[in-house]
Amino acid sequence: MHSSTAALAEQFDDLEQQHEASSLGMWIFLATEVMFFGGLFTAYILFRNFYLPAFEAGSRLLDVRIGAFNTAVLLCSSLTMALAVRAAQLGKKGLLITFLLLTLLLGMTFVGVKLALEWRHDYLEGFVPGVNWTFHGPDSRHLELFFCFYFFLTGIHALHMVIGVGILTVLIIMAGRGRFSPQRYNAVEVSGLYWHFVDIVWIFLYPLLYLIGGRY
Amino acid sequence: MWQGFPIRPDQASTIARGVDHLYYFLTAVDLFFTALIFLAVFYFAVRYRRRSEQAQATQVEGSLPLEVLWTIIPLGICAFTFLWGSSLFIRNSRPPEASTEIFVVGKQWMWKLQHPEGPMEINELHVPVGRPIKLTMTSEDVIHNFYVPAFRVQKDVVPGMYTSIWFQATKTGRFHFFCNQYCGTNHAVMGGYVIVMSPDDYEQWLSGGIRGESMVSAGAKLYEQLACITCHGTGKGPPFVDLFGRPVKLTDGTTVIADEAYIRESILYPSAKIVAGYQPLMPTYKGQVTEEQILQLLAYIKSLSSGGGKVTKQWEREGKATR
Amino acid sequence: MVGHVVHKKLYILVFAALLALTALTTGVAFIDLGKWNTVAALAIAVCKASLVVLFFMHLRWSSGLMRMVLLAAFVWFAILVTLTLSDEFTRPWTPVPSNWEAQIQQQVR
Amino acid sequence: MGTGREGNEVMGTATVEPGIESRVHYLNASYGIKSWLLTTDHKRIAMLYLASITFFFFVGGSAAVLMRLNLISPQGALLEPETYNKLFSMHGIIMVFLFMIPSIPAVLGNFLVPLMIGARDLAFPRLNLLSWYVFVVGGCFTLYAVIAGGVDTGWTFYTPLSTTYANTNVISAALGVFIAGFSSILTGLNFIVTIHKMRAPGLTWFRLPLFIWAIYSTSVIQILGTPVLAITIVLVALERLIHVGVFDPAVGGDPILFQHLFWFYSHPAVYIMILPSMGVMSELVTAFSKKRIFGYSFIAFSSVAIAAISFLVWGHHMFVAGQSVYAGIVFSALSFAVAIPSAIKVFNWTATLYKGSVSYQAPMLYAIGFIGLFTMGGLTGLFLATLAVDAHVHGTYFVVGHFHYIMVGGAVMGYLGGIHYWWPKITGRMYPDGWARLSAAIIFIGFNLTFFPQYMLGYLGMPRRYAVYAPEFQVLNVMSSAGASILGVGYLIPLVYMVWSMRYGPVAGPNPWGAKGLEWQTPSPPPTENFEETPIVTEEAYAYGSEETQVA
Repeated sequence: MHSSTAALAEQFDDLEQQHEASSLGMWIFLATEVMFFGGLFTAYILFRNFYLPAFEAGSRLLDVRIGAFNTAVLLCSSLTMALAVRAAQLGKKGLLITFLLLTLLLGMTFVGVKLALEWRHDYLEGFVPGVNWTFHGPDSRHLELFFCFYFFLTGIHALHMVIGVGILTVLIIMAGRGRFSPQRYNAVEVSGLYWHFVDIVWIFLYPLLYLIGGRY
Repeated sequence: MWQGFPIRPDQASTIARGVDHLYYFLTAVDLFFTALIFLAVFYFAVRYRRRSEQAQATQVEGSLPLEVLWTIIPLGICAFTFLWGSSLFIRNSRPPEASTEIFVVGKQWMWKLQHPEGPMEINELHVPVGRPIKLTMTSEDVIHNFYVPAFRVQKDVVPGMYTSIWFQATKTGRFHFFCNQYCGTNHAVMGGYVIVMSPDDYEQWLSGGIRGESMVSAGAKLYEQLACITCHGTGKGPPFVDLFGRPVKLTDGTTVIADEAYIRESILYPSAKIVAGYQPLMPTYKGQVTEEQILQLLAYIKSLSSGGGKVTKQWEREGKATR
Repeated sequence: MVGHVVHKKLYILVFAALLALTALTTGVAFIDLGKWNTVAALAIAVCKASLVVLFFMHLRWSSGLMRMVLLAAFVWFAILVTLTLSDEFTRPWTPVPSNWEAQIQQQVR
Repeated sequence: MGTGREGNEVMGTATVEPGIESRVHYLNASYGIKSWLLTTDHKRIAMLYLASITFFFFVGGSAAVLMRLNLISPQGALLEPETYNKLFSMHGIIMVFLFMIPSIPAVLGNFLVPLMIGARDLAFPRLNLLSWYVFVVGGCFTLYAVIAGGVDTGWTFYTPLSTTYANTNVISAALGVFIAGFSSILTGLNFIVTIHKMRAPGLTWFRLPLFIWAIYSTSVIQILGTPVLAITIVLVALERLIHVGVFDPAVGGDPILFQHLFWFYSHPAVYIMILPSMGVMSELVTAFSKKRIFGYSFIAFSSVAIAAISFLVWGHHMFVAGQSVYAGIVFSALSFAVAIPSAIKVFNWTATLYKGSVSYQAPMLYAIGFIGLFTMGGLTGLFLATLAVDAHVHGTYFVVGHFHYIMVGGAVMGYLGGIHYWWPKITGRMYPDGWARLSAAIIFIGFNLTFFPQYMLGYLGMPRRYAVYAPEFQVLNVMSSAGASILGVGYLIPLVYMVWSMRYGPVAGPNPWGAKGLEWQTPSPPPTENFEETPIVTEEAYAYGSEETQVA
């Protein structure tokens, strides 16, 4: 009883209301994220239809192995995040910290692979529009447009990952100080929602950028 | 009557009158409803003013028939206005087949206008009265807008694509045209005059001024200068005869119509679309040709076509007949 | 305690399904299905996203309100795409009224 | 709604209650700058917003005064074209993003949403404070852009002018807009969760004040529209940085796509500005005619309908932009559709006066001004939705006149009406009613003189954003500039007497207007926790003429 009153912020009447409010708040925020990425996806759909051959050629220039690997990494991190939320619900502090740490490591793996392998490779090959663009194939300007999209989409996604990593760090510190309980784990839960959403964005980016380019 | 205090610009094109009629109709609707609301508010305000602190209001919570009424009536007016406005717009959007095509290039902060027979004008456009004129427009830098209030026409002038408007002047005189899309520092002075002349005066103007060569022959000259002829005249590249306005089959199996946008793209970015049966040999001409020169090449390619180039050809026939 | 606790096994099952679908979509990309390649890739992506949303994000056990929020986001995204493309894809069309020539004659006169 | 206990004793006797300093309320609960800058009390945050947007209003307003002064003469009376362009860009950016959009939602909404629904605070008080800080940071970036030499793209940031050709501080101005957008998103999110989850017992959706319906609809637009503007702004900034991007024709990008994405937010944003004002109207019209609202559900649903349809009409900003004729027709039809719910609202407010007991204190004068000006602004919207007419007046002063009638004549009038109406609740003190009525009259007259000539200028074909203009337009421009000076005075008067009243105004009491609604059942100014105990709602909104009118 004592812990449940301490867990309740003064503007709420009960824990159920507080829990519902924080989840709803995060879902609404995710709706804004859908629209944020939505603007970019709209543009991508448009130009992909206009310049299909160039976009397919661009897609074939990406390394599908790295894409698939990173997809698996992100899905793993989603699993560990879901398990972290479960551990918080059950009040298992050690397990919570373990799963949060795993999620953090997987998230950093994703960003690391992206930076050190993919983008570095693209830079060396001269595939970075505006910064180092040396490609001289057929229809190179529409290919450049494709790579604009590639970097904007994956870049903004990676930025979300970095923010997620920051949130996870804060969560781990809070969990270490014993700030969560089965009554009060909203912060873990809504961070989980955010993390899964970033995963979902990648679930769409992977086929849109890497796969549908006539690889057969 | 309204000489000193005009309520509308000159009606100087075939389009103007129709637009004005619709405008008057809308003004009448506007005045009617404004008066209705003002009078109702005013009447209620006086009639039901609070005469003492004890005064009671009579509670009326709503009325479905009234709600339906004031939903249906605006809806009807809106539907009617929409149909009127849209049909007029569609009619005003498509130039007649027999239009004279004048090419317009906007740049910060001036207008370059070129007549098919050659004369190039800056911030001035001479046109004959009573003949449909189509302006094909593009921009060298930012988005501009070509706006002639007296003709009730305007359209944005967008870099990288062609837009067009048309008009047929109904009276002679000087009419202001403006840039109506904010385009930077000197936006406000990026305008000029359309000078509408009687056909005789126009012919005189055409022959009097410094005659450049016609768009078509300038284009033909470029065709040789830029050595287009070495490939497109020999079969190494696709030929231009009867090209404009026709479908073209590409190597990737798709088909495009050879319109202005396609030809412009093929000059500047030859590798974007490769015609089926040809090798991607052509170098880019980006940076080597100006927007005006592209328009000249376009005019030349159009002139080689019997169907799609009808606009230019017909004009040339007329032009020769009157000269 | 507040909120729904999901069994560990279910999470692992969903995760296995997600990995399998990833393998499937990657494999399909190397088979020539014509335009169906795109359809398949997007369909599988939608399946994967639904799994994440329903189980990992607990939407299955959440109130209708959260579903409404998600639905609204996708409806609004659809509005953005549809109306934008309705312009971009119809730009080359030019309207030709049926009795065009006659009307022009009338206007000219 | 409780017993109306406190409402009874003060009706018409505004000075009965002894000094408000003897009681602990949100203003005197704690002192010191820190207690304000670290507050999580929605009422104090509303005050922080009030101070910041008032500052931005007068900054943006002085830009407008300078512009109108310049346009007295066709050659431009005092400014270089560059300066003029920077002024109108600054006027637009500041007024739209830093004044209009936060005006009613962030000030009155923040103050009133919890009070009106009987809650102790918003759902996320710390997030609420964060929104204000985010807003201030956004404002600072914008001000930096202004001070560092200005930005000259207009508030619309059209590409490729903004991405390639402008030599001004586009990136910092764009960042300012981007950051201020997040503030708007967070505020909307907070309101939606609060309205869903924190209503007092018995307060069902159809018992909510219509102001809450309006704020809710506004929040939906903020949530779903603003992110698209954010990504668009990011794309513009990126394109400016790396000189290549998705709006760049050189790589096959499309500058018109920018306009689609921009207006997808920026048209609904017009409704972010006007919908809350409409909500305020419903409160004012009922309170000052002592009547229930005419057609509650029609007004409520028209707010939701406006929010939804507003997302389908953005293409009417692009009828002559090179958009396809077919899309133009679709957008024209949808634009007419959004006129209907607005018309329904105006008719219902007018009908609410019928058989009322109408009094003319200052807030009501603002309300009546709103109805008149909004009607004139809304109806001229029909001209712009009509394709053939828009093809002539698009981008002219007709458009300038139209949206100022909506945003200044409508939204600002509603904002001022709301501020006057709730001022006694906010500060516990009354302003001088005579001065307030005078300023309402001056604003109404000055406004019409400023903006009505602009309709006529527009049909005559004067393009907007012109630092110099053709001599044939001078007479109307001089009229407009004269009106602007009157309007400026009209806006300064309230600033003076409102500030004066905060210290010297007579004590107002909890319910000086004898109005209904939960916010009037708690003392003025309200205590930090809003209500001594959670109110229980048993009545519809605006239950005038029920049990308590016999008093006084």
